[in-house]
Parts: sequence; structure tokens; C-alpha cells
Amino acid sequence: MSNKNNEEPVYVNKQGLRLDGRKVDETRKIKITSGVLPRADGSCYLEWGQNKIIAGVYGPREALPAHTQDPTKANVNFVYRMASFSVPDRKNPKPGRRDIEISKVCGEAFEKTIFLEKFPNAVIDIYVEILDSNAGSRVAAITAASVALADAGIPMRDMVAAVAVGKAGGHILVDLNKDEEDASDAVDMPMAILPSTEEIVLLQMDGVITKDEWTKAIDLGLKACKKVYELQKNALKEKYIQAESSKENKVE
Amino acid sequence: MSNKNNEEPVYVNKQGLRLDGRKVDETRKIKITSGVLPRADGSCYLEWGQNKIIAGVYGPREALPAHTQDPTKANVNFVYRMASFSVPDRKNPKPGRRDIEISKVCGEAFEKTIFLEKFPNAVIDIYVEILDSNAGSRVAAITAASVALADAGIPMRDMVAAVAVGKAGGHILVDLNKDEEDASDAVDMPMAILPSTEEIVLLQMDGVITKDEWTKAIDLGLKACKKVYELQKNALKEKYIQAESSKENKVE
Amino acid sequence: MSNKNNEEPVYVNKQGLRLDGRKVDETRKIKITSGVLPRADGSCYLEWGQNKIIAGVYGPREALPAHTQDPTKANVNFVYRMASFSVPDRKNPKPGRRDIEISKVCGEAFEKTIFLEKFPNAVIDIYVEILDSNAGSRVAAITAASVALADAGIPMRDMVAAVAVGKAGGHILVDLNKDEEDASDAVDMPMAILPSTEEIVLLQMDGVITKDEWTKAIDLGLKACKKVYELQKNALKEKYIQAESSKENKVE
Amino acid sequence: MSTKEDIIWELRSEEVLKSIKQGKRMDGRDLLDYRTLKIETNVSENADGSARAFLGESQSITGVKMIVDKPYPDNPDEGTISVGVELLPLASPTFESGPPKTEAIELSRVVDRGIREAKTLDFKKLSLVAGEKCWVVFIDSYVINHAGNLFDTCSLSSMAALMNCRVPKLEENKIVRGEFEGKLELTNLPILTTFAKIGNQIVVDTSYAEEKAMSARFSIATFEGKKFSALQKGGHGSFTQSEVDHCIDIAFEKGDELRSQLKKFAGGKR
Amino acid sequence: MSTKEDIIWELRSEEVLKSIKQGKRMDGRDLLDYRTLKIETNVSENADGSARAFLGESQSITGVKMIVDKPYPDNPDEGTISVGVELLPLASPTFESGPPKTEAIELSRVVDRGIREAKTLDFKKLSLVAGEKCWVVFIDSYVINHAGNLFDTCSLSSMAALMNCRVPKLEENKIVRGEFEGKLELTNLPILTTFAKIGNQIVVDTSYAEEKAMSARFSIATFEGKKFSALQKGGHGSFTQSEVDHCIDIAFEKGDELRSQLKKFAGGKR
Amino acid sequence: MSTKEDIIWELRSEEVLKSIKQGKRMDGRDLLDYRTLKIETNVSENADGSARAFLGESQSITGVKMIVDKPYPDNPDEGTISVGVELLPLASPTFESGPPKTEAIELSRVVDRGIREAKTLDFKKLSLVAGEKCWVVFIDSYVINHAGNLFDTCSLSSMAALMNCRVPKLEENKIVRGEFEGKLELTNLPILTTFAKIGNQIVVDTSYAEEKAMSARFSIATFEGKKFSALQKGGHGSFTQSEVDHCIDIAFEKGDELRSQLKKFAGGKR
Repeated sequence: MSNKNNEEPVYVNKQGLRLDGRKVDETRKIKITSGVLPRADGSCYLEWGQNKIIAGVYGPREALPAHTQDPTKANVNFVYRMASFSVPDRKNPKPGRRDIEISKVCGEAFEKTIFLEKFPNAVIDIYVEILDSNAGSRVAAITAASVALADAGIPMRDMVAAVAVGKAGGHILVDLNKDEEDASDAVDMPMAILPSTEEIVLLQMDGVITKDEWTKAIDLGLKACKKVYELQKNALKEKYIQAESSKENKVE
Repeated sequence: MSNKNNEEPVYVNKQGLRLDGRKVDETRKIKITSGVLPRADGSCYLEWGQNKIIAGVYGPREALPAHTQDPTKANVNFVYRMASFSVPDRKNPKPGRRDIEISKVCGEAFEKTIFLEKFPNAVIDIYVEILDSNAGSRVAAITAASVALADAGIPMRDMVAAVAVGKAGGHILVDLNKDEEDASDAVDMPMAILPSTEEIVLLQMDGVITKDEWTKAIDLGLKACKKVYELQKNALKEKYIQAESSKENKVE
Repeated sequence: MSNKNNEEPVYVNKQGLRLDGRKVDETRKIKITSGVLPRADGSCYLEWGQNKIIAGVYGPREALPAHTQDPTKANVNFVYRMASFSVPDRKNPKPGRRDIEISKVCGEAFEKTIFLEKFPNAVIDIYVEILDSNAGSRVAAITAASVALADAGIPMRDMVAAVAVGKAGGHILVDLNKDEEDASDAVDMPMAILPSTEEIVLLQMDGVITKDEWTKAIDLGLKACKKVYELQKNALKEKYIQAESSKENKVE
Repeated sequence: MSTKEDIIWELRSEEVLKSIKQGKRMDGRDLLDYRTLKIETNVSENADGSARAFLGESQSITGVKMIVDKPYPDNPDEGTISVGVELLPLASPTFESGPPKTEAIELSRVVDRGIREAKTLDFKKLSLVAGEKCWVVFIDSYVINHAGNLFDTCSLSSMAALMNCRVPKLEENKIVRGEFEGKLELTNLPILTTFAKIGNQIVVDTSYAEEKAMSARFSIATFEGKKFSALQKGGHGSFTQSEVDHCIDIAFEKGDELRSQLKKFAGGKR
Repeated sequence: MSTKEDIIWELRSEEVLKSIKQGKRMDGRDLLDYRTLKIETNVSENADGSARAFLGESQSITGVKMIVDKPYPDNPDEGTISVGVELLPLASPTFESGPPKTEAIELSRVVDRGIREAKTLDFKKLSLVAGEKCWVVFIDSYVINHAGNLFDTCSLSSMAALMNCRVPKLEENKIVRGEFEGKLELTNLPILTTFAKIGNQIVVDTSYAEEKAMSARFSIATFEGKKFSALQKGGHGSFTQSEVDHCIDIAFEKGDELRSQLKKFAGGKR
Repeated sequence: MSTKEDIIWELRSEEVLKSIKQGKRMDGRDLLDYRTLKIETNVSENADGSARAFLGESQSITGVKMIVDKPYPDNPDEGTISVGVELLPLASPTFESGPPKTEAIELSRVVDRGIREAKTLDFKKLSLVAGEKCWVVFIDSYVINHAGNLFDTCSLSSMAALMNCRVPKLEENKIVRGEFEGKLELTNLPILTTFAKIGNQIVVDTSYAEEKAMSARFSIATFEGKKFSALQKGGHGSFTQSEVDHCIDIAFEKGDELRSQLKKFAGGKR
């Protein structure tokens, strides 16, 4: 989070535009394609600025080994991993503590929206692989995973939409990129919500922030999440509508 | 075990006193408090000179995984670990070969005294964490564990009392401290006994010693163990008496 | 596979002899002794040039843990390991990726010849330890394992005989030693066959080779394997004949 | 694992829920009351700084060790910190021996972020020779009794151990054992305040039974000047924006209270 | 694991066998036909070279990263390569998270040998300062959909990624991020061709169902000039000498075909 | 694991107990008799020293490799040794593949202490350049047949391999492969003697069946001049002071016997 150059760049110019030309409340370009992996029960390929992510879902299937089974509901197993070449310096393929923490909080973001109680003793496996990254990979991972879950026909109360908000050069910004995250006062605040109720299912933050800044950030974040939600719905539209109707017959 | 200084100190002076003022058969100050951990079935906090140790006991409880169960008796699982900051150079938190060996021989020291045959398929877990150390941590660990087992109401034939004896500068000494262990001729001999029968349940030694020296050392050790036993009993006194009477009703 | 010296040696001289005096189709000296380990169900000690190898077989016995059991046949578990001192530079005792690959392909070389279908839910464990090595340790391992399996009385359709062929200095050679493997154009091609049918059950190769060279190499290899087979039979002769007759009574 | 335990805790968690619905807690506390904080310092002479924190019956011990190492190539003129938390198996019947599990990893990373981001330690001042030598400050915590709210317990013992820490004396950039050059300088004192959502209520400083009943958890690291340096939501449930708003206000208040208690306990001479 | 899956595949494998006995494949291909090959390049900007290969529905992604490290003491004037393959759990219901299993290790080592032994990269040219600094070229593949023949799929994505690779710019032997000094020079283009024995027939480019029915597998890495640089037999079955003879001839032919397709897809500018 | 095995050994262990009570052993030995010791040397050319020890049917192989490494910072003018024991799965139906278990760790550490503490090797003489380079002597043993008393078997093969060890030739502190500068100098020859308590009797050199019947084990490393350098009690049972007294006297005697046998077997030229 430190800036190597002595002079800090102007993170928002007089025209209100950021280093890469975006407005403060504008996300990078997001492209979502569902159903890209034939073997998986559901899948999604997502590009979010430079981030490139593939998500695959398996389940509900029997949780193994048996001692992991919960007779009252399905478990969610979210696995976030980065390809060795997805970062500027080659990453050791062994998952690190960061990978494990992200997997945990991302998995928890889905527990409320999936009808887990319908699938006792089962597990829903959500595997996400980061192929390329540039700030915000975990919220991109959640966004992709949500589409993959819908593609798999997993019954859900709502989608999960995610975005990171934060601060650079004193400005509250939506969806910081790497250059912005390198600001000396950078704040990174990934969040995920259930769009229809605005319930916050993931919220993390690091960096230094005041209450006023936080309020501004969360407001921008909620709005941006809803835009992400629209993109998720568009990506799923045809397929999803069909899946939903068949699901209603199956699970109700 | 090598001495960095060219001149060896005088380990026992003309008054018969050691570097820290103790007599040759005198242990460092020992302070024992039982019942310090509310969650554990039994526990003990022990200070032995600079050594600071916490022991917690769980069980008898079902041994898991199932293939570890012994239908004829309970297993003893003794886990000796050192906190990363408990030694002069920071210790890697991963248990090393020394930790594993000490855990094994300490666990074996308790097998004879616990009524293991009363608890088929069970395990008695004894966890000991070294918070601060200065020579003799394994005998301090056994001493603490013994009190924790009694605190847990685990039925035992006897306590286990432990001490290290050894040699420095040609003198046979009880309870060597780090400075004494750095003598060029240092011998370290940890031992543990069942105080009522003087049966030796742990005995290790490294360093070079003759038979005569050994005999002198073991005699001093047996005496010192009995003093340790008195301190253990004092620490348990009220609590232990109550526990004993209720145990007699239960297990006989 | 690179040669440190600037001048390449003459790998085959005008008399048709190699660096160590062998002919192009000649293996190093092979010495096979079966039944060397009292505890194992079958065993073999083998010297092949400098290579020194010990093989032990256990089974068929119940495959554990239970989820590894195959109700239609026995599993073959081949474990190839090198002693730390068996190579010029000390080897880390932890098995590496090479050990794991060799174990896999060697195990597969035995699946066709063992009557695995006779032993559902069982495993046949084949453990091979390399004590000393100088090129060709995996084919020596297979050769030893085959004798150990016969010594264990495991019913087999045929033995497995193995040899490495290859290239050095433009010459196709049988059973390259380390000096030959250091040739700048070295090719190493380990192979294993069922001698009675010439079925190839293991074949690997690295180095650069043309089709013509390959044909020459495989022809030499098949012949050499049959010589190895004769040595295997000799080693087993008395014992094996007895075992075979008792096996026929047992397994038919 | 221990199914009998599970049933007991499930029953207790129902009682907790019923009680909290009525605005009361099983131990009589108000929803936003902390249990009694107690700090002991100098719990290990081999540590450069150490402390034991008690929040009610929850206990953790932190030791700080400063070592000399090579700086990271991308920050050649900075030292760094390393924060670890181990959940000792003696602290709870549910903790097992072995490498840190997900739960411990999340816990240590949240404690770490609170300290790191608040610039508690000035990493530039931990540099010794740029590109060659720097201080690495290891802050290792051990939970020894799990009676709930391990996030705040470990945050408190970590901060107390840092406040207790002396800088080892160096000679030619090698540590001289047992000699020190004064206290470790701390710029800020970040404190975690952790909230739980139980039913529709927000409570602080949960007991073990309350954690069985909670749907979600929310931690905030606050420091001087009404700033905060880390947020972390955990658990299967959710929070609304206004709930988080409320938590932040409470966290500033609780942070100030706990900070002044910390100073009293740990701020003495060493 | 998933027993229902197992039964389905067993039934399919019987159909495969019946069909192949009659010289036909379930998807209509001839025994020696490959599925359609498709290559996408530049799939990751953080990689120095990257590609995604499709063989029918099988998909793998390879990224190349060049780093500066110390050469091995016994080859002080050479750089080196490292080849890895990970079978991502999203690629098949049978793949699990965790460290590479035997299957992935064999796969990566065969891909490695094909590339290494054909001297695809001149290790001497990867030297920077003899005994001090050299390039290490990491070629890491990730299987993202398993529809059979992962050996050839990973070989193709690996080669395409190498063909796509640019050499990072150096200043004082340190990498300048985001700047490059031209394409990585490749001497040869080895390609794996993998055969399967199903019943008594030899087929190439197996589908997932066909691999359930095969008794043995045989891979050949061929390159320019009718040479080959790696062989590997796998599986419980066997091959005869004449079968291998046959495979080698086919492999030269298929290698040339695949190589020219690779050049078309991956040979463009970057 | 193998329950049929377990039952067989339990029955044998009852026979052993009955027999030992009468002062006799199943194989006809007296209580304090060793089985026949046999030593083979030069079992691996790639090792700098190597030996295979047979105690009856128990067999272990030890190889010594000397490598050049950096000394420990706290002993800059000393080299060191590393002692390892692996229980190969071919040695017993109960041994499994994988990282060393508790049993192997204890065994290797007791063998290590016997050698280390008796100053068998003068660590100062293993120094090459103070603070820079030193010899590290790796003494790695592999148990290949487990017929009881692995402690003494491994101690004997380790000592024989050390007696067989030649010091590699150095040029500029790098090892010249295949050339040597004379034998490794050994100051003392410590030997382990291991006792078992079966019923109320003390026996030496236990068979596998006897170890199933023993309640406790006691190992003593003795060396020249009636000194000893390591003790280790193992097992769930206990020893009295007078039993240990007795063991020490026997150990001196047995140590002298085994040492003279060792010298005969291993002391030859190489």
C-alpha cells in the first residue's frame, strides 16, 4: 500500500476523472459468460478490468469424508486460488494464508442465499481460479461464483453481487485498480450484498478511514453492487429463466 | 553444551553454593497452581525457576479417529510444545523432532499410574505449553501434567514427580539451570518417578558420566522428586482431597 | 545429460568395446538373491553393476484405508525410494516427483502379469529401496521386484524383466552406465516386458532419437530382457519350482 | 466430534437466543457490556515483550520477539511485523493439535491488519541497514482458554505485549541477549471490537455459548482520532448498513475504554 | 467417490468398447482423428506468455513466467525450465483440491521431458551471469475441463504459451515490470501425441469415456526433422513392438499437423 | 491394522512371558545373551562409508555422506553430525510409507545422542573455514528387517559405517567426487545396549516377539573407559534404581564385547 514514487499522482482530476479515465463511482469493464465448462454442474468466466476468473460449481453432492456431513443442511466449500502467473511476481502454487482467509469469507457470503437446508449431508463445492489479477479479485470471484451457482441450478433466495470500494489520494472511489491501491492513503473495502434486500454478506476493510468516509464508501458500494447484479442477470438471462422454472418444479 | 567463555566458572564455591546461590541438592523455586483453565477438565500453571508452564487435561473421552481406539484400555496422548517466544532465539511454531520425542517419553511416564484399563476405547489428552524456559522444561512439564490430571479427577495409583539431575564442573547437582547446562562437562539427566514406590517411569541422560557419578545423581534425584511431590500435594490439597473421596465412590 | 568435458570420449572403440569393456549388447554384471528378508512375504537383493537394490513384497493383504479397496481386484502399490547415500550428492529423504512417477509406471508394469482378479479388496505392496545407484536403477528395481513377487508366491502369468537401452556418442547401447548417460547426445530408454509374449509393460524415453535408432534400440532391448529373465529364473529355480506347484494347488 | 457436547451447546444456544430477544444476557450483562478485562505483563522472560489478557474467562498469551533479518526486496528500507495466533488444544475440547486451521488463520490476519494498517509500528524505523538488515517483530499469540470473543482477547494481549516490548541491544547488527535499548515505540494503539448478531440483536464480547447462537460476527479495529483500520465480517448471516453504522459508533466508544484500561495495565515501567 | 458416476461411466465404457471393436468411435471420429484444436493466446496479462488450448471439450490454460535466479552449481552457465500441471477441481468431479497427485505429477513430467529433451529452449542462452544469475522459465498449466487426453492438451497449451512468451526487460539483472525485450527464442516445437489401446485397437486423442475403456496409454513427443524426444507408456495394459512402431509413424504425421495448426494460432504478433 | 497378525503376536507374547519367568528364552538364549552380530561394510559405493548390521535376523543399513555446509552461527568453528533412522515398510508388515513416525524419531535421537555426547567425532576438526565452511556428517540408517532390538542394530550399523568412512577430497572447499583423503577420525566408539523388562526379568537384545511382551525398555550408550553417554527409558512400565544399576554394569560388559566385534568386522582397510 505504499507508493514507491515520491510524488503522488492526482487520483481524481479537475474533470472528476480517475487515472484510467473512470468516474469515481464507475467500475472497470465487466464481462460475464456463464456455462463455459462442460464437466462442471455450473460455471462462469468473468473479466473485470484486467482480472480474469473462471468459476466452477459441483453439487449438491454427498459431503466426504462422512464426518464433514451436517444432517441439517449442505456445507458450502468455497476454494479461491490464484494461478502462479496471475500476479506480477510468480506465486508459489501452494495456497497461502491469504487464499485460505478469502476462501472462508467468500464461502460465508453464500450461506444465507442458498437453500442449504434442502440438502442435508451434502456439500456444494465452489472452485474459483484467478487467471489474471489487478486489484479486486475476491469480489470478482464472488460475482463469478454467484453466476456459476445459478448456472448449476442451485436454488438461491437471491444472487450475491460484490464490489470493492475504497480510498486513494483522499477520494472515495469505486473499484480501485492496482495504481489506486498503491496510494499512500489507500483503503480497500471489499463488500458483497444480496441485491434485493441490501443485506451485507461480506465486508472487509484495510487502510485508515473515518466514519464519514465510510458512509460515503458504503453508499457508493451498494449502488455499484446493484449495477453488478444487473450484469449478472443479463449474463444468465435466457439460461437462468429456464433453469429457474425447472428448479421450481424440482425443489418445491 | 559447550561453554563460549574460555574460563569455566566455579560451579560450586567453597561455601558449597552454586552460581545462583543454591546448594547442590536444591531445586529452583517451584510454584504450582491447579485449576487455572475453566474449559479444561483439569489444568495447572507451574513456575519452576524461569520455566513457566501451562498444562491442560481432557478426558477420558472417545478416542478419534476410531482406528486409534484400544478396546482394552485408554490411550495417553501427551503433547509437549514450546511457545515461539519461550526460548532465547525465536522457535519455529512447527513441532520439531525434539518436541515429538519429549511428548512420547513424557506420555509413557503416565501410563503405569493412570487406571487406563478402566476406560477402554478412550483417550486422555494431556497438553502442555512451555511459555518460558531455562533448562528442565520437560520435568517441569511432567510435574504440571501430573497435577492437571489429579485436578481432572483422573483415577491414578500415584502422582508422577520429576526433576533433572546432572553434572557441571565435576559436581553432581540437582536441577541444573541454563548456565550450568553450558558447562563443558555438562550432563543432563531428567527423571520421573512414582513417589510412593520410587519406580522410575522416565529416565534420559546425555553427557558423559561414570557409574559412581550416576549413583550419586540418582540418589539426589530420588530425594528431589519426593520434595517435588510434596509441593504437588500441597497445591492440590483441598481440591484433591475432595476429588479423591468422590473418585473412590465412583471408580471402585 | 550434458558432458562437462569439452572432448567427448570414444563410447565404442574400434574393437567394438565400450568405456568399461562391454560389448554394445552386453549388460553389466547382474547378481540376484531371493528370500533375503525374513519378515517380508517375498524379497530379493539385486546387484546390477554398481546398483544395489533391496525389494520386499507384502500381500495380498486387506487394502487400507477401506475406500482404497477395489471389489473386482487387488491393487498394486509399488514404492520406489532411494537411500539418502545412494547417489553422489546426498538425497533429501523426502520422496520427490521423480520417485513418485517411477513408482507409478513400475507398479503399472506388474498389473497385467499378476492374477489381481483373484484378490478382491486386497493390496499387494511392493517396496523397493535403492542402496547404491549408477544409471538404470528403475529397471533394476523392476527386475528385483519381479523376483520378490515370485518369492512371495504371488500368482503371476509371467515374470517381468527389464533393461534400459539407449544411445551415447551415436551408438545404440544396452544398459548405459553413468558415464555413457553423460554423453551430449545421450538417450535413456527404460523398458520392461513379459518375456514369454514380448508384451511391453513399461516404456519410457528421454533424449533425441530417430525411428531407425529406436528400432535398433528396441530390438536390442528385447533380447537383453530375455537374458535378464534367465537370471531371474536361475535365482528362483529351486524355491520357485516348489512355490509354483503349491500355488497351482492353491489358486486353481 | 464430541456429540454430547454438541447437544449441550445447542440447548444452551436456544436459551441464549430466548434471553437475548428480551434484551438480557445469560450472565446478566447488557448487550453492549464487555466482561472484565485483566492484563498481566512480563509472562515470559525470553520474550522481548509479553502479556496475558483475560476477558472474563477467555485467556490469551502473547509474546513478542524481535529478530534481525533481511528486508523484502520491494521495501528495502523497512522492517516488518508478523502476527500469528495459535488455538491451543488445551483451550477448548474442540481445538486439535496440528497446523493452524482456517479459524486461526482468519483470526490472526484480522489482528494483523488492525495493527499493520493503523501504522502501530513505523516500518521505516525498523530498518537497520537499507536493503541489508531490518527488524522483524514477531507477535505470537496463544489462546489458552476459549470462553468466547477470541478476536478481541488476542487483539488485547497482542497490544499489551507490544506495549511491554523492549528493543534488544545490537552490536554490529547482532542481538546481545538479555540487554535492551529502551521500549519499542508505538505510534497508535488500535483495538479490535467484535460484535455478534444474535437473533436481531447486536451484542459485544460474546461468550462461548453466545457464539453458538450468533448468525454473524463483525470486527472493527479502531484507534486514536476516531479512525479505524480494519473491518471483518464473518459467519453465515448478514448485517444491514444501519447495523454496521451503529457498530462503528459503539466501536469508537469501546475502543477508547479498552485503550485506557490497556494503558493502565500495560503502560507501567518494565 | 461418486458411485453413481462410476456406474454411468462403466456403462459408457462398454459402449465405447463395442463401438471401437467395429472401428467406430462414439462421436463419429475415425480411430486416428483428433478433435478440433483451438488456441487462444494472451489469456493473462501478468504472464509473460499465455495460451488456452481446446481439444474438443478438453481445456487447459498455460502461463509462462520468467524469473531471475541463481543457476544450479553443476550447470553454472545455464538457465533452466520448470514445468507444472495442476488438475483444477473445477475441471472434473473426480479432481480434488490439494497438493498434486501422482496423475498430475506424471503428466507434468512427460510434458516437461518432451520440451526439455527437444532443446526447445537453449539453456545456455538463458544464462545471464555465469554462476550468478540466469533465467528460470516457469511453464505452469491448469486443466480447467477434463474431457480426455490431458497429455496432448497440456502439451499444446504449454507450447502455445511458450510461442506467445516475451522476455522481460532487465536492468542490472532485475526485471522491469511491464517492459519486454522481444520474443522468447524457441529452437524446436515438440508436440505430444498420445495413443490409447482400447480392446485391440489403437486410437488417438481419447475422450473421457474412452479413457475409462482403455487398457494402456502411450505418449510420443515429436519435433521437426522426424525426431522424437520422449516416450511414456502408462496404464495396466501392454503394447507390442509393432504397435509402438505404428504409433511412432502416426505421431510424426499428427505432430506435423498439430505443429502447423499451433503456428497459425499462436504464431501471430504480440 | 492387520488383526490376524495382532492375535498371533499376542499368543506368542504369552508364551514368551511364561518362558522368561522360568529364566529361558524361546530361542534358547540366556537372558543376557545377544544374538549373533554380523557386519558387512562397503554396501554402497556412493556413500563415503557404509555398513549393514545383522543382530540375528534384525538388519539395518547405514550410509555416511559428508557434505560441506555453513556452520551454525553459535558454533562458527565447528562442524556437526546429523543422525536419521528410517523404518522401511519392507522391514515389517506394521511399518508404513511416509514421513518418520514417533517411533523412528525416538530411535534416531537416541542413536544420535550416544554418538554426539561421547564426542565420537571432534566437531572442531570438522571445521574448514571458521564461520564459513564446515563438514556436516550425515549418518542415515535404514531398517530393512525388523526382528527386534532396532536400537542396538542401528547403533551398530551406524558405528560400523562411521568406522568405514573416508573423508572426501576437497579442492577450494568443494568435494572432488570419488577421491578421498584418508579415514574419518573417531575419538571414541560408543555402543548402545538395550534392555527390556519382561515380567520381572531383565533381558538384552530382544526378539520381535519379546518386544510384544515387554513392559519397558532401557538403552545405555557406553564407550571406552567405563563411561556412558546416553540413557533412555521407553515403554509404559518402570525400572527400579537397582535394576538400572544392574543394567549399567551389564552394559559396560556387553559394550566391550560388541566393540571388539565391531573392530574386527569393520576395522579392516578400505
